[in-house]
Amino acid sequence: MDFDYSDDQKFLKDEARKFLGGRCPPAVVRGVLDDPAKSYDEPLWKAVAEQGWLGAAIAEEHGGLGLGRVELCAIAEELGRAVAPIPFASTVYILAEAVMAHGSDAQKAAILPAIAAGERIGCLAVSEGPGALTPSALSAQVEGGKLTGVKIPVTDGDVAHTAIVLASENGKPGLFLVDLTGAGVTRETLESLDPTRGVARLTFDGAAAERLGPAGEGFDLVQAILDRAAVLLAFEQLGGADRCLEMAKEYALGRYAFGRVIGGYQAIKHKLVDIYVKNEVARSNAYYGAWALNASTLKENGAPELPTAAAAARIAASDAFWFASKESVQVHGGMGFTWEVDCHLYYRRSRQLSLVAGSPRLWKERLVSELEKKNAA
Amino acid sequence: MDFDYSDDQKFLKDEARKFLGGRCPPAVVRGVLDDPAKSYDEPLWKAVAEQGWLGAAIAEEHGGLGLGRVELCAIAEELGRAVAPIPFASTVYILAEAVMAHGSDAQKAAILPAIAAGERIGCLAVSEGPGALTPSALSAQVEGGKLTGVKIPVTDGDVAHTAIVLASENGKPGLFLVDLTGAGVTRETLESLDPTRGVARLTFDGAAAERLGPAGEGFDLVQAILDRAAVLLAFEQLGGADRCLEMAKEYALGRYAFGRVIGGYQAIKHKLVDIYVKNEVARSNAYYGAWALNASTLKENGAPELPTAAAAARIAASDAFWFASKESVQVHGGMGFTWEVDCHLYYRRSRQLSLVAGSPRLWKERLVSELEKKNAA
Amino acid sequence: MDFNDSPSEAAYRDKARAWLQEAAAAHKAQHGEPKPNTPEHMAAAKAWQARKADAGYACITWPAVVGGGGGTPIESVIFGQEEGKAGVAYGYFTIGLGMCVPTVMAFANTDTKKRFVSPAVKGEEIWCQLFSEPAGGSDVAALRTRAVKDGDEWVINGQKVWTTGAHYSDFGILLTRTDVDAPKHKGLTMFWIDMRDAAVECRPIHQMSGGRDFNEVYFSDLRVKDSQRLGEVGQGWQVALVTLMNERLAVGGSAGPNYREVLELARALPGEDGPALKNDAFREKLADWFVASQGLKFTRFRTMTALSRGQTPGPESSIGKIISANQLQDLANTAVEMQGEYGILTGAEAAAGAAFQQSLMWAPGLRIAGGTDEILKNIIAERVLGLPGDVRVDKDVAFKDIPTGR
Amino acid sequence: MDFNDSPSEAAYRDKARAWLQEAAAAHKAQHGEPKPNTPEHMAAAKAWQARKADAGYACITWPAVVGGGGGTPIESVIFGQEEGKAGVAYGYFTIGLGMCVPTVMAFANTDTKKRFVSPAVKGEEIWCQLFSEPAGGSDVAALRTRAVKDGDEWVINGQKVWTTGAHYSDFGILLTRTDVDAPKHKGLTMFWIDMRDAAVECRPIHQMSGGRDFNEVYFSDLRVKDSQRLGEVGQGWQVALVTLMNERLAVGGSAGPNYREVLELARALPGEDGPALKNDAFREKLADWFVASQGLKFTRFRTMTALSRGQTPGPESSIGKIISANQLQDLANTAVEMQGEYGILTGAEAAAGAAFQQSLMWAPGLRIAGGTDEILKNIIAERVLGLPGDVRVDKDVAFKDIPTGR
Repeated sequence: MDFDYSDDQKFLKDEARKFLGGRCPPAVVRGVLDDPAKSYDEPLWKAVAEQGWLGAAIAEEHGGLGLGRVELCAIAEELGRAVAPIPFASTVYILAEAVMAHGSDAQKAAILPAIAAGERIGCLAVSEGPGALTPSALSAQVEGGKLTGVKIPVTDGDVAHTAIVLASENGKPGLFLVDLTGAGVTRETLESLDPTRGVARLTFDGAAAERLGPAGEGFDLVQAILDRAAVLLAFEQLGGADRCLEMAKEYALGRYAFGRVIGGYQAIKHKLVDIYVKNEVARSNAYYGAWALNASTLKENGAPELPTAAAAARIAASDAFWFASKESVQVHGGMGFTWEVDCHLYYRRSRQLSLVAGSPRLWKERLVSELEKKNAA
Repeated sequence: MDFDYSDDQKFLKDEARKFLGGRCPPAVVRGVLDDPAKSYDEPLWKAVAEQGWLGAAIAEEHGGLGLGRVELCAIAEELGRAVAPIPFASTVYILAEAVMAHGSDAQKAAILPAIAAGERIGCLAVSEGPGALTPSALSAQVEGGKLTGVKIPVTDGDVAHTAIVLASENGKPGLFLVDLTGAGVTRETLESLDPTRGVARLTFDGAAAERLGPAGEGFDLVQAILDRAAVLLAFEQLGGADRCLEMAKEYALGRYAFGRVIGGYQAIKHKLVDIYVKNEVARSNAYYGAWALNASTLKENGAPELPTAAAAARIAASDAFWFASKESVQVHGGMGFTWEVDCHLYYRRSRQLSLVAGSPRLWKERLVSELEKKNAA
Repeated sequence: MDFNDSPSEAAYRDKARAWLQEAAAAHKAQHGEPKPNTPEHMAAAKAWQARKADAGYACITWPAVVGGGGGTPIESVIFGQEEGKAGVAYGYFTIGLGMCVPTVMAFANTDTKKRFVSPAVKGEEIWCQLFSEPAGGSDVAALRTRAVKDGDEWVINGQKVWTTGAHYSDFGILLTRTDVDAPKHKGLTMFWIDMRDAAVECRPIHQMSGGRDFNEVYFSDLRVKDSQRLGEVGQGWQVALVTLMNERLAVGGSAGPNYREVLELARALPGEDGPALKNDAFREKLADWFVASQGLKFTRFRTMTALSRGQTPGPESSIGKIISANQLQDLANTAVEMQGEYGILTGAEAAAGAAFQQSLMWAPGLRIAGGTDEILKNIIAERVLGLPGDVRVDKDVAFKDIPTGR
Repeated sequence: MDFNDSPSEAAYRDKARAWLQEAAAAHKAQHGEPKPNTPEHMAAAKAWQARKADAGYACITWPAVVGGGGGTPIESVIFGQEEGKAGVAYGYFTIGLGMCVPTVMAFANTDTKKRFVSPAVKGEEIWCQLFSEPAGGSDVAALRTRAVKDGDEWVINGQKVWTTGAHYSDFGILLTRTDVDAPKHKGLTMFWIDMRDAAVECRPIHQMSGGRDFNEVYFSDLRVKDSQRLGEVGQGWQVALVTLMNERLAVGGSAGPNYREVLELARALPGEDGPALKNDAFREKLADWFVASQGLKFTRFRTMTALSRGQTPGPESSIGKIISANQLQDLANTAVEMQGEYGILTGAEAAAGAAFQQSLMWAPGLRIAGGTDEILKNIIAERVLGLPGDVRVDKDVAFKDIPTGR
């Protein structure tokens, strides 16, 4: 039993922090935020590819580094801390992981090396409108290998090369890989709460679609994909929450009111402790999730702990990042409400990360369903 | 428009406070708390009857004072503040109000004067076990005017003379008045979270039962009875919550830590403000409830505002009293956790008052159902 | 306790409603519905205010002699309710008429009052309040804007921040430091100033919400006459407290969508099993929001009753912003999360016209503006509950000697 | 990160489990299941502790030479998990072995250590910790129990409060004031004392929960030898800090029903529409409780890992009680309210053996004992986050001159 990063993993994480400190300071994030034409920072994306991060968890035979998922979690934590404006989650946590878990050998060979090389951006196209998407409401259709329908919103859909699309075929939901650079695809960039990440409407009109995973199991496959992504996203959220606490603490130690630093007032002290407590709960759940995720990639039938561990990691991390980002604004007072101070980058990203792979409410329901089963057994 | 007690009502309330200050100090409450054989304080009950409070809202023709419901709310607020250990709620808010609203002339003539004279204690017997009681689960039965079944728990059931019992007759739920001093009734006093109020198991075996209100509408009648009681209970809760705030404030101003009164530390100051804020929200909702209750007694078909107003008053007051009673213990520190300090009298009573007429969760559901209807209309 | 109108209140309400119906129709016919933050919007607002003043519906509780309505606080509440239903309301005058002009009325000489009160009531001139500074924040009295006496004039230099509406205001009340050797609260003096003076520069602040509703205001050798002084030299803090007390009394409406709007959203939104409105967890939240909103509304009404009875209302109304700002943030976030991934959208496609997303970005400011949650709790603790103030290291110390970390 | 046992850990677990199975069976055969707070229960506890010590499972991380197990922190966690499953556990030794004896080991002379450590490990002698006083509370160092030097002895008078297990303890560590002219933290001295001395009187405290788990302890001319001193005269606060640091490391289990128990209650309880477990609002709470409980469990594990790696664990573990005490109160209250009117019952009829009602009455104490929520937040803010302490008016002031309101 060992409940922390190993020394090697810590080294990797420290290096990642240094790297992002140089390549992804707030100015880079703001470069994407302030420019409506930009959905991500291309130089950073290339640099990250060169670091090998895109293929960190991809097997060496597919051009990756062949590291474990815990190493990928360490990278995710640092990306979250830096609010990195790149389609890393869509590409690595979702497309690469989905293909590794559910793709055919041919799909693996076609997609994974391209991801590792930084030449393939991915996205997940499930949503068709506000609220829950139920099997009966699913309107995207595949017939004869051709996809028709509208997906909105699709995170990173405006810059991705390959989409995983949930659509029905023969009246049953399935997952499909679609080349977004091919014919029959129209994309439109949309405005969002977090302009440092791209969001699009994808309209398919006879686009070529190739099935990913078994037929008819689309919703289960989406859940399996999100289970994995949830753990990695939790580390991004944790990294962001930690940075919010740091920023708030630094400000509270430098700002004077009534002749004392505001960090000396219990209202501020205890607020920072509340953030700290949530962050530690998130960290511990995330670590367990990382272990379960990694274990699931090492076993034939995955790890039975993953659904519960992923849900707990995601719930704790979503809660922590939301709380940290909003209370960090509060500690910064009026300054925190300005565009020029970085608090809102985290506030926006916390919303993006909570919304992108199922809201906390859905994960709570999933978690309790699992507990119900487990306890009944 | 006028959103406060009138001067006359304030005078009545001040007098009630003075009276209870003399007749119902904590020692009287503890007299019931510490004596397993006592379910209420009889001298206090008699004194309250002599004050005319039991018949405050009962018409003069039935031996009451014929005051309005707002006056009764003022008395309720003071009773709550004093944690009065008497079956006032069961008798006045429930039995008297129910008979006034739903009783026949004969029932009114038989019951109301006895209540006003302090000779009749009431109770409401609905629950048959833990959790919700649904029509299909209702097991108490009336056949040929004879009641059979078990009701547990019944607040004040161990000392009451008359019970309002929910039971089915001809397969449909109805309400019945039962003389608990008659044949076919067994009662057993039970242990409870708040020993300053009596709780019993009532076993009926062919007890004489007389219908109250129309046949087949038992569940609706219970709700109508609880709508009225909820407003009056909200004032008891408000009075208790206010007293908790006072006690906590007094303690915080007298207790020193690190050379300063603890009331000077923001952690304590802001906690007391949190109590204050909840109490004010509860007060404002209670006032609206008092008006709606009073209006409902003046109109033929009641006031349409009552269900929403009663629910809001009860939710706000339950929340305020729970919060005030538990945080008052916290402000008192170790002393607050002792038997000898009065905090736990309020902590216990806050639980009793939240549980006795439908938990806050049920009232929230009721409130939202009303809002749903109102907005749809 | 009577939540119904008395006969005379009912009559007032009928009259107001009838007037509003006609006036709003005439107003809309003339001005249409211009976009906020445009000159046309401002023109419409001024016209509406003038129309109200003519009919005695502007500043209802003020005496008729200064242009007010000569009415009661309850009448003011009634008119506010009806005006809300009529769908015509503008926010430009709230600070001036709620805070600045009352301060002018309390401290200015007769000529100044004559000059300013009536035009303000009629909406001809707009006022702003210049207190907050970068170094001040929650600690308003730590301000550094200097006013130095020069003959019969004062020369003012410094910077204010978070000034609502500075860019469209004609006049402002300005709190300055006139003595740096006195303890912090004792070296302040208040003036009224002309916002159009060339020595006054407004720069809008870019907020995290994207908008620019507030300003930085810079003073570079702004010269004002000593007759523009409000209150005595060194008494500025006492004058400011009157302004801030009026701020508490300025009854504010809700600042965004409330339970009603989110109920409608949930009714329309698909959940996993029927509409999202069916979810019990959401329903409990909805109940809590309703109860808190009603609680605040009736608490404001209680304040009005106290005023009507000639009593000084307590600062109960300070509980308003603590609750409403936090509730707005929670409600908006719940509404956005309820939409799932779609909740991220803020453009033309956004559900409910992106009202919840906008509130989500605005609520953090609401929790800070006009006193942070923490400062308001201190105020309630000390002024309502009578708890001791924080240990102060900045009392009885010359302002220039107070630690600032710089 | 590996939440599975390593091969050697698995072997340790197997061995421990095998031993526990046999030992627990033998223990139960001999002692039955006596009622808590009876002499039989105490005898059983002591026998179990002796059995563990014999097998090297008492004080697993302590060296074998003092009677410990000579094992690793992770082994200690493993044994704790397995002991929990075996259903044999007693709380009498936690404070002595977790806090008092480590203090003795750190500060006593060799003879004293030899005399006390081994009997404590074997469960032959029980220790209690005598720090809190009525006037102290959160401010432990404000204690007034006086120790006055008299030749080679000290004479002690005063009163302690909230002493867990004083009535069944054999020895205690006692923090006293030996100098009232020194500033508060500098006039303290620590001793070990014999709790059976006639000059020591224990009076149980009647708690709001009805139980009597704590004591007031009075000292009337209690004479102790100077050799019973732990640490230097005037250094008592430093000694106490070591005790309190060990308190943080004493890994505590949960203090009442948790998500599992309330899930089972809700499964069995009728709601308005199927079992109460179907209610979404309850389900969200359940998820939150699970996540927090797991978070705390794994946070304790992270502390163990730090210890295993030879690092000093941070005070992350202080987050434990803040979360768990508040959660217990909320969980118990939810479980009680879920039962409706029936939730009021606490006797033989009560659902789930009244476990939730008992927790509801116990939780307020848990939020206070061993440091209130507020004090723990101060500690985390200052020691973990490095934020400044409160402004202190009691530093560098002679103890007798500090304001106390008396």
